[in-house]
Amino acid sequence: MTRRQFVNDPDHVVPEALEGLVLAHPGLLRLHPDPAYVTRAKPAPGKVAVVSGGGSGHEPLHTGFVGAGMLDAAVPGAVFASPTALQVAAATTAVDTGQGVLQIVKNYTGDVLNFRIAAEIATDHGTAVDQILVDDDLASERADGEGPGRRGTAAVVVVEKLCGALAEQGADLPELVRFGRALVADARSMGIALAAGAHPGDRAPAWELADDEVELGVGIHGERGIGQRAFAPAEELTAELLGRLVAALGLDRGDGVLVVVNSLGATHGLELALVHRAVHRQLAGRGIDVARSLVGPYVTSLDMAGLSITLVRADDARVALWDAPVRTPALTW
Amino acid sequence: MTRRQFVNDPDHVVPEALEGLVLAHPGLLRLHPDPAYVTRAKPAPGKVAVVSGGGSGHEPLHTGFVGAGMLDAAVPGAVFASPTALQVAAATTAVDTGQGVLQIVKNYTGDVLNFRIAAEIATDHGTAVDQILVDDDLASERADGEGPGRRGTAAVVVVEKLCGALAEQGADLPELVRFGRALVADARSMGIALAAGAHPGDRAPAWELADDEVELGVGIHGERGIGQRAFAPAEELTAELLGRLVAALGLDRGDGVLVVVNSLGATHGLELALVHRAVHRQLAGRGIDVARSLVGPYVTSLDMAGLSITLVRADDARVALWDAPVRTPALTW
Amino acid sequence: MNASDTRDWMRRFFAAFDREQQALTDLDRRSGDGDFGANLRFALGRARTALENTASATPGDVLDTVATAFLHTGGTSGPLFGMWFRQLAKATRAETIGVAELARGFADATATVQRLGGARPGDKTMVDAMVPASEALAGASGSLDEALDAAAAAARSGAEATADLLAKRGRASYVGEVARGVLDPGAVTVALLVEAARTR
Amino acid sequence: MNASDTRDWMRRFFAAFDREQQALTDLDRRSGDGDFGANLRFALGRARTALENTASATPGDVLDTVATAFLHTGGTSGPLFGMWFRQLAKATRAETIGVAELARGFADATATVQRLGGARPGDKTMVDAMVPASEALAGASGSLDEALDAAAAAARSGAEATADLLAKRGRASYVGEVARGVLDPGAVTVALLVEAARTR
Ligand SMILES: Nc1ncnc2c1ncn2[C@@H]1O[C@H](COP(=O)(O)OP(=O)(O)O)[C@@H](O)[C@H]1O
Ligand SMILES: Nc1ncnc2c1ncn2[C@@H]1O[C@H](COP(=O)(O)OP(=O)(O)O)[C@@H](O)[C@H]1O
Ligand SMILES: [Mg+2]
Ligand SMILES: [Mg+2]
Ligand SMILES: [Mg+2]
Ligand SMILES: [Mg+2]
Repeated sequence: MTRRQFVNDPDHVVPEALEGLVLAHPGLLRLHPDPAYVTRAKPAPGKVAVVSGGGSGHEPLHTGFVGAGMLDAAVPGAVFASPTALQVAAATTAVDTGQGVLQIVKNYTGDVLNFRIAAEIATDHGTAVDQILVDDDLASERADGEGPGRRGTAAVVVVEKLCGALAEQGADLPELVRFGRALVADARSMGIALAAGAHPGDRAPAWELADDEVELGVGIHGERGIGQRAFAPAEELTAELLGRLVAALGLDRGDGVLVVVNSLGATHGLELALVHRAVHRQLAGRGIDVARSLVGPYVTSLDMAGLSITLVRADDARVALWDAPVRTPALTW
Repeated sequence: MTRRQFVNDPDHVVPEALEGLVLAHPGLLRLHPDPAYVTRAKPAPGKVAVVSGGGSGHEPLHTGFVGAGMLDAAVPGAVFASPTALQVAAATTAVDTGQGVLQIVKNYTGDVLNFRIAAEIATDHGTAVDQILVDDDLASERADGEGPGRRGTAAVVVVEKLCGALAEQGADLPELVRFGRALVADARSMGIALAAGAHPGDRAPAWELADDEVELGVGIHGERGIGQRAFAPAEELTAELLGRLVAALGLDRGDGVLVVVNSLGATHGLELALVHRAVHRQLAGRGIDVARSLVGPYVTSLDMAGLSITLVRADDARVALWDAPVRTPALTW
Repeated sequence: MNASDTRDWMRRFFAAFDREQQALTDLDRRSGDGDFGANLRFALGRARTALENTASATPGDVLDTVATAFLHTGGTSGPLFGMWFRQLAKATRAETIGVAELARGFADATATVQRLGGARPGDKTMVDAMVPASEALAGASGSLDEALDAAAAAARSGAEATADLLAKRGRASYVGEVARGVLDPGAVTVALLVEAARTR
Repeated sequence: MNASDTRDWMRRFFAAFDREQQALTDLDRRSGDGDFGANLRFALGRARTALENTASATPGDVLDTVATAFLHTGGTSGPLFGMWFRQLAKATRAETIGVAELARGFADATATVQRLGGARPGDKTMVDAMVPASEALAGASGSLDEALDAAAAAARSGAEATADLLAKRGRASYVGEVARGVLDPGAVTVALLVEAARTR
């Protein structure tokens, strides 16, 4: 079956969507059109600013997380492509109020390169910048440590939430970096797809699956995963992902975790909730406590049918930061 | 291409998802398993209670809107099927704190029947009950007034939000009913689909569309719409829906509206935002002001690719109620 | 008729439904969506279990237990039969009841179904069996047995007559002429129910 | 070399790229994702417009305008060329510059690209043309013209040599042996750039 989307010119999807997003949240967001980035409508002085960004197509990431308690700016690239160095540099210098800027970067070559360059440019302009590299995707980890390493996926939401809260509380840049890097080291994700997504304007999904297969370890840019496995009930697919995540983090009886059950795009809330139940019960069966969880579309891959599960080791400080108030288009409490 | 979902037993989707939802929001929601309904974790005394419900498969509706400032209880039926009269009656009597209960009912035969019966049973138990029937879907309106009339679709979110806020402010049952009925009279929606959804466990969508067609006026239960039209750029499809809505409400230069651009399931945030921009600009072109808007998946139809647009006449009182604080799984500000 | 007689009535009704379930499903398949048998089976299964676990002092207690089981059931027949039984129960809360109580109960119950469902006689629904049964009881002057015989015969002929009707309510109304000649499963079920009330 | 000479250099570079754009795209198609030509065209188009609308007092001003255009560009080549030009601009902020400034500028710029991209000579990237060009300028003893001739020849032979290399960095590294025999488009572009600096 042909895939279609609500699109005008495929080349204008991102700027049109940015305009539409900010029109929906005039009290929260401000759009800077060229170079394009989004900031809070009401800048927060006297704190380290937190900036993230990356390719579009993952909405609500990152623009949906701009607001009090989370990001100060988000920098969207084209669909699945890094924002440019100057976009990131412009956002970085714009939100600096003298306390410096924390950049949260997902581990992809283009993002890493452009954020590094942006940091150098912003530093030249007198802004103190440091970075946290988010690399949580188990699927792209190689035993020999070669290659580009684990990709950055849904754990970035937890990093943005917790670092955002810590920044709001007045932490300085070195403390934020220390906290954020330890957090990333304790975070792992893995995704599974039932059907690939399609680029805006494309009539066909990026790839096809046999009727009895699912794609394991998919990324969020339409790449295929690390292999196929048999389609199976949700309990079994959940167990497949959870087993790997628990092993990778070395979780044990008595440990607590933060959980994200994330829709990759087209997977329905009923399915997500049902998988969340399975995660809860399976972790309980291993004596692992779910301290908090997020269930919904947070880091999507266009209209891919699939989901990812993220586990992050929890401790009291992290739970307190999770619970701290947040007020953004896509996350508010 | 075969459609698949994350499901265990298709018959257990709803109870499993309810459990998973409440596990994700233990501070907000409480699950009553048999008869099944969801209430606030912290009941609100001294106000009229607001209850809604209907078939499942429309998540986050209605369970995602239980919480301070919106619903006191939500009653989920099986997928696309009304909850039973006793489920509704149990929820209704459970949340009554002596001020009475307002039931918000979408206009479908089964829902209307079961909520009416529930209201009679609850009345027998000494609870004062009254109802608002939401019938916003232009597509099912017949010129001769025959048939079951306009169906209830995405305007129900606006009705639940505004009536919830008014109840929170201490309005009594007659005032709520008056307010809600006037609101419904000022609300119209229409949907458009690019691909049908599939029931949990089903391998095929409910119906197929030709590659160059879209389905106009779709409902939220997998029914086909009122006809097909040519696939076209988002601006044009938006204009098709908006033209009808503006005419139906008799909107004119200087009028203000509340807008919902609602994903019917699989439509991506980028697309919704881009359509929201089109709505904003086209209404501005007609001199109509968008007072507030909601853009996201609020009333879905499983994993249908499509969206609906809702317009509701705005006035100062309605905007103030829209802006009033709300704290639910799916809507918080 | 006391509580125990009423239980026997319900047991005969359950047995009759078990025999006819497939036929009823087929009727709903031809005129509706085919779930009538499943809806009834769910309701009656629940009623059976509930009756086994509940003591009841009056016919009304028995009928109210059955009502609750129906009100826990989906479809259109679940809530409408539920309210029919519930209304009948209200009129039969004496230890022993006779024709008068039954007649008033049937009248109230049928009126409730008509009020809630909006169907009139001739619309090809359960009402087409309920109304003649109710009228037969109201007009009965002899013994309970004679009254029930008359009611059963009236319900059955009301149900049979639905074959020739064009549906105006419910799902069967969507298919129009196609369901002409098909009995309405709801009306047939009412006939089974009233027939089951007879003890001879 | 003053600001006006530098503008001329850039104009010749734009013209050379326009001639070779299709060939460069083809090279990226065989070893990468085929967007190299489009990325460069975007950057150079922006640079051209910016130069028309900006006054510049020094060669560094001109080069910085070009740097900004590249830093507005996606892909891997955009930011890396951008930082190359940006670093070169920092060393060329005198009204007139000679071999010494250019040599230091090329050395710093090439070091920046290596630091940011992590590529070493032999990895089949733009670095394979940048390093020999930079070394030729550093070792030059004669006139600016002679130095630029030497640098251009060095860049070109560095670019030609990428054909035999196996890519270790960038997208071409994903395809491995398949890209053996294919010139690296980034390195070829560096050759065009340095060749364009010559005025004779
Ligand atoms: N408006 C109505 N009033 C009375 N009875 C009705 C009405 N609509 C339908 N019915 C009865 O309900 C029966 C169908 O029940 P069921 O299959 O459970 O409902 P559904 O049509 O919702 O699937 C019909 O045979 C008819 O007797
Ligand atoms: N790590 C690197 N260091 C230096 N140059 C690189 C590196 N990776 C790629 N390149 C250069 O970039 C060129 C490809 O540029 P482009 O097509 O814009 O990027 P992409 O590969 O992201 O599509 C290659 O021809 C190569 O010269
Ligand atoms: Mg039926
Ligand atoms: Mg049915
Ligand atoms: Mg390329
Ligand atoms: Mg590329």
